[in-house]
Amino acid sequence: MVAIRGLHISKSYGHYRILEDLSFEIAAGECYALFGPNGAGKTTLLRILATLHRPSAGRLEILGRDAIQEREVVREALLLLAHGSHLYDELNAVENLSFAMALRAASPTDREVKVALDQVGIGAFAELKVRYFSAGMKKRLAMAKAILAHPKVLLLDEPYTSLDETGMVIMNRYIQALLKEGASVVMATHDRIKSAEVADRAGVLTHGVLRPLTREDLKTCDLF
Amino acid sequence: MSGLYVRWGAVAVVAVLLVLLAYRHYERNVASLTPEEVLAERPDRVVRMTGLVRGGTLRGDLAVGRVRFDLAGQRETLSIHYQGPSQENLRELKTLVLVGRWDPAARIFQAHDIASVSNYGFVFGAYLVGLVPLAFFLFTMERKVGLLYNEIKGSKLYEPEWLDDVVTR
Amino acid sequence: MLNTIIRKLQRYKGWFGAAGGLCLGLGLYYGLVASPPDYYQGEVVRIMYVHVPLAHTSLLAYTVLFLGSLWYLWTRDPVVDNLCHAAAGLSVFFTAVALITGSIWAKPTWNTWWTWDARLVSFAVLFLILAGYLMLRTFIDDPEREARYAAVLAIVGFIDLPIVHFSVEWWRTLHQPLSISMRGVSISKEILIPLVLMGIGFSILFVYMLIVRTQMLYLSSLLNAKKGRLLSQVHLAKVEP
Amino acid sequence: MIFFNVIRVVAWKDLLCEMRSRETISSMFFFALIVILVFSFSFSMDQQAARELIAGILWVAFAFTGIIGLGKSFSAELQNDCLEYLQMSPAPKGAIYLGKVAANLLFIVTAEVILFPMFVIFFNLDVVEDLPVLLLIFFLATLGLSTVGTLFSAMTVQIRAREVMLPILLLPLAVPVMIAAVEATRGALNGNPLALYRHWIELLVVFDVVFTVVSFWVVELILDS
Repeated sequence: MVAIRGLHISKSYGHYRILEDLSFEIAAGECYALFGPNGAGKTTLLRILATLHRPSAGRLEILGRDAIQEREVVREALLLLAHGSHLYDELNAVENLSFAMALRAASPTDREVKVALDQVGIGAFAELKVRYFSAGMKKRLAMAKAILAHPKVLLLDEPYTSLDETGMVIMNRYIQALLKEGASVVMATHDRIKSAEVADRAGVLTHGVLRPLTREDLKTCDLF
Repeated sequence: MSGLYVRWGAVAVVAVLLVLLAYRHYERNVASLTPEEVLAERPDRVVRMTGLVRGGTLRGDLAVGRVRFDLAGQRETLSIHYQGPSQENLRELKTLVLVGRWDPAARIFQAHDIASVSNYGFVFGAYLVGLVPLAFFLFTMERKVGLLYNEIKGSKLYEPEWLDDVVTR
Repeated sequence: MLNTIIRKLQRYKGWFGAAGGLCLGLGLYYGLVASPPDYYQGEVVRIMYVHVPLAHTSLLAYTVLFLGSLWYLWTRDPVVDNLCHAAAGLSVFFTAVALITGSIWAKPTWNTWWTWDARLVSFAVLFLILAGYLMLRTFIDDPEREARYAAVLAIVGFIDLPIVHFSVEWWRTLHQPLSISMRGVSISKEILIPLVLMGIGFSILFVYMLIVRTQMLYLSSLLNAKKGRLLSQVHLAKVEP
Repeated sequence: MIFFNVIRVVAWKDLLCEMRSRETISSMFFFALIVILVFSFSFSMDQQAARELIAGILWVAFAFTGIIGLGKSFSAELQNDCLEYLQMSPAPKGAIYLGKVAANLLFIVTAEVILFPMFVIFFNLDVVEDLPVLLLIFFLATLGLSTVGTLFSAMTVQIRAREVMLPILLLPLAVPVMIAAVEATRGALNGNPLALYRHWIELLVVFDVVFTVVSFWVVELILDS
């Protein structure tokens, strides 16, 4: 089953064309890794998939629904973990999670929250204000948010940056578990080795054009 | 582009002509003299004179239309014999524009009508402020359109075929 | 559909300009020469023939801006946004000129350059809203977002304007009785002819200016898009193996 | 149900953050205090002049204080890109907006209630009888400022020069609120019977209703793509 289908998607930001006529399909239970040099439009593509931007042209379907016309429905199923951690400095870890879930109309029990925090390895800091968190801890807390949200489509922007070795292992383990549940994952990354552990397919985005990569390409060749 | 300048040149010429005509009209029919100027120039035609009716000098019967009074300018004061239609405006301490002749022998201004005070400065200013920026604004817009069109045509890029339809020159 | 309308308008825009110019010329003749001076106001009444149509045109421009903004939010067509931007620029221009001519008119008739009359204050507020609108547009980089926010501001401002007028009117009538009125300006035929002519002339001229300005904004965004496109093409050429 | 839950959660989150940091309230409070001081230096007022001017001074101070609070309301969402999360969450944007309005209303009214006794003391006012009416006026006028202000706060936070643009956009639109608030406050402070200034309170109600509806309708265009 196709989870994400993009047809002839273009995006101009200001006067500059960032994405040029992209068409792609990502199946349910599939992980797609997106590579590309800085400024290639990876983040823009992820933001379009997350319904934060409208594409200038083209059509985007997520889980069989139009991502622009029915975005309220689509949004319930997807989650973007972006560069910013989407956390409030003044709230502690648990409060942040419950606020984020309340906006998604989900109400996890205390036990579920605790399990999620333990799973990402920050159970000890549940009552600490996020202000005192390090970048890696914020990343882990964002991961806990994703664990609670059970998204059908998970979008990851640079999932491995600022995570330590254990953190990366936890991330990959979580992604694999999610894929088994039948969710789709799209990640924009620069980490070939770590992403190769989970990615089923990969593509390289250079100056607005998407080129597919094989697993062998990923390991060996010059990407850009 | 040259068509634009020709068109706007024509507009400018017409505007200047209109202003000249208006100025002549003003000189002939609207401009008024002060009592000082009347004394100095001694005009022998019908002129218009502006001044203030001095308090306490108004004598005669307004209803009949025969009145005498003094009209003050900046320095000089002239005596006036007014013989004409009855006017509400004719009151003491009021600024008036009198239409009449200066009689140098009797040193009396024989007025036969009262015109309204002309504030042409304000009218002129308002029309100037209204129309000149409008014309200038429009001119710069049209000029910009022409320049942009030339620049787009000149840039060696792909040329969508509908561009010529959108920009009809 | 929009493109057809624009093409049609572009083709016949010269007629708008000519008709507007003709009406204005006739209006100027009637207003400045043919009509008699007012009994109380004297020659100064002639300012009305340029001031009142200017004020009406600025409101017309704002109405166009409001409807255009709704239209933009409906279709999300960048050309409609250009139309709104053009209407806003013209509206702010006409409002400013109407305020200045009104001030010039107020000096000889009311013996003051400015008074806190309801209409004057509403127009000043309109001017401020429109100036804020144009400023807002310069502070946003993404044209799509710029258009969306500007449309929202135009709609909110348009809804606000009657309330502003109403509240200022109340405020003035309570503080002091309106000592200033249109004393002696009875709408007679001599006054109506130049007023109507100038009104029609300015409205048609506004349509003409709107077309030209929309064209200008459209062409400049087209040029910018082309430049952006050029940049992408250079990049893409480099990437192809 | 989800709709009201989102309103409650957003307002509660703002309140919690504010209670922990006290950034907005304290900056609003001290700013307004300085405004009061500057005004009392600028006009040397006797009792009579104070009666005439005080309502205006009060609302100038409140309006600028309110703008500080409104600006902070959404710029707080910029840290860690929280605004992005609000935008892409499935929660109705209207509910998020109403939650923000509620929080802003609470903050600004709180600041006003703390500040008002200072006015009373500094300018020797006699307000005991009309206190309920005054509070009603504060509430209604602040609601008017908050509805439009929160909308423009959401708008200006996403553009350049946001600190300048918020007052530039907000104050012209808030002219009716300011006039009505000043006139009603003056009426109440002078001890006039309610019938003399009731229409101003009604105007405030009309403004509040109109702009709550309009802002609620358009806010999706600002918070969404």
